[in-house]
Amino acid sequence: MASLEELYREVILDHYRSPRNRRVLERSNAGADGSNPLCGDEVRVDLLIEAGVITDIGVTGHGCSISQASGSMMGDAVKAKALDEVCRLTDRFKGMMSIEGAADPGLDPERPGAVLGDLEALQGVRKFPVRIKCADLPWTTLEEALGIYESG
Amino acid sequence: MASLEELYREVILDHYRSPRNRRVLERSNAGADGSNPLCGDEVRVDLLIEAGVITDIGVTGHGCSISQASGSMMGDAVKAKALDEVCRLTDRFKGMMSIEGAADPGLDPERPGAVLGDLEALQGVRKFPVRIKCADLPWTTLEEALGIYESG
Amino acid sequence: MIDQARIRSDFPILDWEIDGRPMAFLDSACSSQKPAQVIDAMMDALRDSYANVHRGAYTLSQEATEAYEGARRKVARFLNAAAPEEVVFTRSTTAAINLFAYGWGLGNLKPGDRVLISVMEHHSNIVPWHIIARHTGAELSFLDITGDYRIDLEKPEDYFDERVKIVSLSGMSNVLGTMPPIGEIARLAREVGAVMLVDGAQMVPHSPVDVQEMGTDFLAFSGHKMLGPTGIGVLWGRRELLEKMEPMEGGDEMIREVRLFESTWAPVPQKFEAGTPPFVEAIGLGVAVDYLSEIGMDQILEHDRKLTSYALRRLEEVPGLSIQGPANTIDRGGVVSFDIPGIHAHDIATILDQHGVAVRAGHHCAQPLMRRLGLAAATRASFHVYTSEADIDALVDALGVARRLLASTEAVTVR
Amino acid sequence: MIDQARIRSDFPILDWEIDGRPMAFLDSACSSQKPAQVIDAMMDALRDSYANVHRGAYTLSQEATEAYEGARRKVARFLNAAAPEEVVFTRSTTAAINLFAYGWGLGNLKPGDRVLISVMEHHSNIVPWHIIARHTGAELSFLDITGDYRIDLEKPEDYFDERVKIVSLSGMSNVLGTMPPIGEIARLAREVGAVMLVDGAQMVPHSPVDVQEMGTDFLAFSGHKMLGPTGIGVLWGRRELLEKMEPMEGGDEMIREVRLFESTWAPVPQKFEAGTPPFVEAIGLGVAVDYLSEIGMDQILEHDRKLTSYALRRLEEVPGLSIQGPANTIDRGGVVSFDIPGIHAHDIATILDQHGVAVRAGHHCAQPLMRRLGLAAATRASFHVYTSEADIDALVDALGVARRLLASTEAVTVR
Ligand SMILES: Cc1ncc(COP(=O)(O)O)c(C=O)c1O
Ligand SMILES: Cc1ncc(COP(=O)(O)O)c(C=O)c1O
Repeated sequence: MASLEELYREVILDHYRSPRNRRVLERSNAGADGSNPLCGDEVRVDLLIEAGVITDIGVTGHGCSISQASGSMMGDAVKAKALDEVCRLTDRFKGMMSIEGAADPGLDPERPGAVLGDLEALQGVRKFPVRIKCADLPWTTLEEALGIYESG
Repeated sequence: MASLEELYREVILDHYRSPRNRRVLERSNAGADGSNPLCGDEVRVDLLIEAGVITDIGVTGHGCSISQASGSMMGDAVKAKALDEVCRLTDRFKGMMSIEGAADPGLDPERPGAVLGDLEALQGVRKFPVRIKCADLPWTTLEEALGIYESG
Repeated sequence: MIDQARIRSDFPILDWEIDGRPMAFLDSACSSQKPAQVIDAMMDALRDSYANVHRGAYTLSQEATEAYEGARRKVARFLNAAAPEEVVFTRSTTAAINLFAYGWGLGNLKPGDRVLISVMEHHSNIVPWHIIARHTGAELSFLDITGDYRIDLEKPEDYFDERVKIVSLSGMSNVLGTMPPIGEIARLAREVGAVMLVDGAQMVPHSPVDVQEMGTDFLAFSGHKMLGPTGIGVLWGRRELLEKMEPMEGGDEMIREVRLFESTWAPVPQKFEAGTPPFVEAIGLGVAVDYLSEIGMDQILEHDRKLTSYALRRLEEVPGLSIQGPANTIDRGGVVSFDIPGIHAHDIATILDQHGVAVRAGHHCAQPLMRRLGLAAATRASFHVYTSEADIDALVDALGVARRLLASTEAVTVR
Repeated sequence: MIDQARIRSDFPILDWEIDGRPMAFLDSACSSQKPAQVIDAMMDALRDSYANVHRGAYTLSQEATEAYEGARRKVARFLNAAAPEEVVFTRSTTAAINLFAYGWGLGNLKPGDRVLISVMEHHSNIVPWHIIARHTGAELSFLDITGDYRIDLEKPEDYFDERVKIVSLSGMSNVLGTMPPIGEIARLAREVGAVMLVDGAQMVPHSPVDVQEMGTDFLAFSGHKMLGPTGIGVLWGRRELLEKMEPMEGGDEMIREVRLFESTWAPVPQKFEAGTPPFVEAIGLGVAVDYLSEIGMDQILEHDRKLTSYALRRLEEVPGLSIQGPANTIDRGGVVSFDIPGIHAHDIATILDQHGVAVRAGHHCAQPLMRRLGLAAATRASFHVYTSEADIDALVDALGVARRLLASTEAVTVR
């Protein structure tokens, strides 16, 4: 059985207690709502996209430590990134969170230049399968916001 | 386990092979149809009732040896009987066929003057619970015919 | 007093250790564990005497039929039903409520008619009515709850009038533990000519039931919450109403005669049991009912009450914790829901699980109630006859860990 | 060739002796026996790792959910479904057909629309359509059978036109053994724009199935006829059609969000699985599917064919006996129904039972077919993988006794 320390790493608790990007944007041109009906988590992602780059992001809502921390970290990770880079990052993150993703050596948090940064702390969630959806929720919502933006 | 000889007594097979009262009455003033949807047995009972007495009876239909023999014997047993006597006979028969009826000492077929006569040969059916409904079918149909007659 | 040591020995799973700690299974309201007696009876039915029911003219099938109908008689006796024919076997509570909603509602409800439920209902007693309302044009209305988590009957005339044709109410809330005054509500229903169903999913497993005294017309419950198997539930109904009710599903067993273009129905209860029934599961439920009866439902109610009282007292020790549900054990069953501000229920459940304490976290299939309470999620501990005070102690200890790990004294700051 | 000695050792009931004779269980079409593997898996699920599915955030519940969804994946693989989400667990075939009839029929059918079935259907594929026809004003029409007991497709234009919106047909008759050409009928259905369901209650337990090749849109079957438990069945459907189909029952698990006056549905397949599902039974079905796959469904089909051929040959020896069903084993499964003029099926069944031979007698839940055949009742012997030629020998011997006891050479006289 996995240990709680793997799940609740200090960096996760820090993001949970002090969430970044937790605000409603005054100016935004993309956004979406997401929810996990099983546990009641809800998240709202607002984006300002300028010249193919996410120049501002707001992540609001409520939920468990994992979904909140994941949303907070996601905001930091995608801000100022070009859309295609965000797309790669999302895939990378979801890959890390899938059960099969375990083998990806690129995810070693000790590895220099690990692309996911703080986010890699969420790897411990993989050992708690019911909680994977919590970590994924902000990302799924981000994807939806980008989908709406691109098709609209 | 019960033996087949108890079920298929000679007198039953005789009634089955040569059913009595197997005809549609030309003159009748009561009647009913009965069926056992589980096995497809169907029976039609026609009665001529005069001055409170069953003066003629016809039992037709098709079904297994037990239902056919029971109907044939029933015709013999109730013909020329007054309605209240028929009613007692029906109760007696149904009592004999119920699982609890086993203890009724009046049902000993060896006993002199056993009221049910040939019918007592059907006692063996009690050991074959799925077949009790077969034996009961003509009687239930008779009861229904009398019920319709009395209420009409 | 129940002999708990003996009872616990019938549930081998309770001896299991998770990470060196004995498991504290506190999710019985969701689904209870099963005693060896129930499991053995099902195994025998599957292995040693298996044949379909109501069909064969051969001995095995006859014996299976007798066992199935015997289970019906046991359930009828357990409920003090007027006759075994009043017991309809279904897949579950949910299936039983849907059968009633379709069988009674689809043909009888008209636009403007009302179905009265309450804000504390489980989804399984809300969503079927959404579906039937859409098919018939009838409307839903809701009994509210009071500040102390009871059904609000201050002004019954606000809820009960002749528009109300059906009242469908939980006999015990799976979140609050509240047990509404069924007799009084049944009287109000009868006065306006409504037919009443009690959702007994939580009530029947935990308290003595006498359907002839209760006042309701129908009662739904599941086997799996009362020490019985999955895949089996019951709709009890008064015979004269069952006889008027339409079947929902068509198929074999529920017919008298089938012609090309029409069919006629078998007598109750077969009319409502289309196809091969879950008869092995019914046999298991019969044994569960024997097991419960032998302990005594009044004893079980008393046991639940003592545990609830102990849990309410111990949980008070947890700083910040608030209880959703009546603060005393009057008309209240053995489910205790709570909330610790600043710690999400889902995190609590994970941390408790790591300490071998199984509880449920979330909306508990009662989203309207959660919205009414202003909560996104709650944590729930629930009991049955095998639950001990030690299980509750384990819960309180693990909550301490959760607080140390997650509760921050600083308010959540925004950077 | 299957290793029958090994297989039979998994079914302890087959060793039983009745009155000193080993039992010949020849009623598998009604419900099959279960191998020890299936029974053991269910007992483990009930005893050692029991918790409800899709609900708890704790380990036990997570494991139960994984086992339940694992069973869904097994069934999907067994059918070669495009995705596990196409597999909806129900109580039985009957429940699956009703789900399709309500879910697809209630909203889509209009007066004048037609549902095309056949005269050889089981009641469970007739009566649901009577109910839906009454609700919607749609009509039923019937494919007939030919003199050699096949579906009559001489003039398809007599049956298939644009009024036909639904075709619902048995993949194998439980009386005749006939296996209609599903591919051809599916093509005819598609040409007129109808949606098609195959009642696979008899077909799926006895022959390889590839739903992506078959051509049908939906497929219904039961666990208990395919070495699995009671209380579980499957409705397979093409994903895009399942997504368009309405749920029948409302309740928990099948929702996305519940508000006071409306609710939204979960994605497929949860949308159709209201309340606590029969998940222990689903786990049992998963193991049955493993068991069947290991033997190989083509091997089982071949085994059935050999036995059927043997049975047809041996039964010819019984004077006067006539077979209801194709005289050869082409597109024909392992059920053999017969009639001995002058001896009622019910008497045959009783006499056979006394000789340890379990067969079924009656109308076999197919009254319209029996009427079409001009029979009140028939006797049926049916097989599964554990059935041996010795069982058929026992049947033929016991039929000899029945004839000696009951067949009269004199015609029935009327006094
Ligand atoms: C009050 C109440 N009603 C209905 C149900 C539904 O029961 P089932 O899932 O067995 O159909 C539950 C169980 O969760 C319940 O607690
Ligand atoms: C062809 C056919 N369809 C449907 C059914 C009904 O199956 P169940 O009783 O498992 O719902 C049967 C079983 O008797 C059958 O043989």
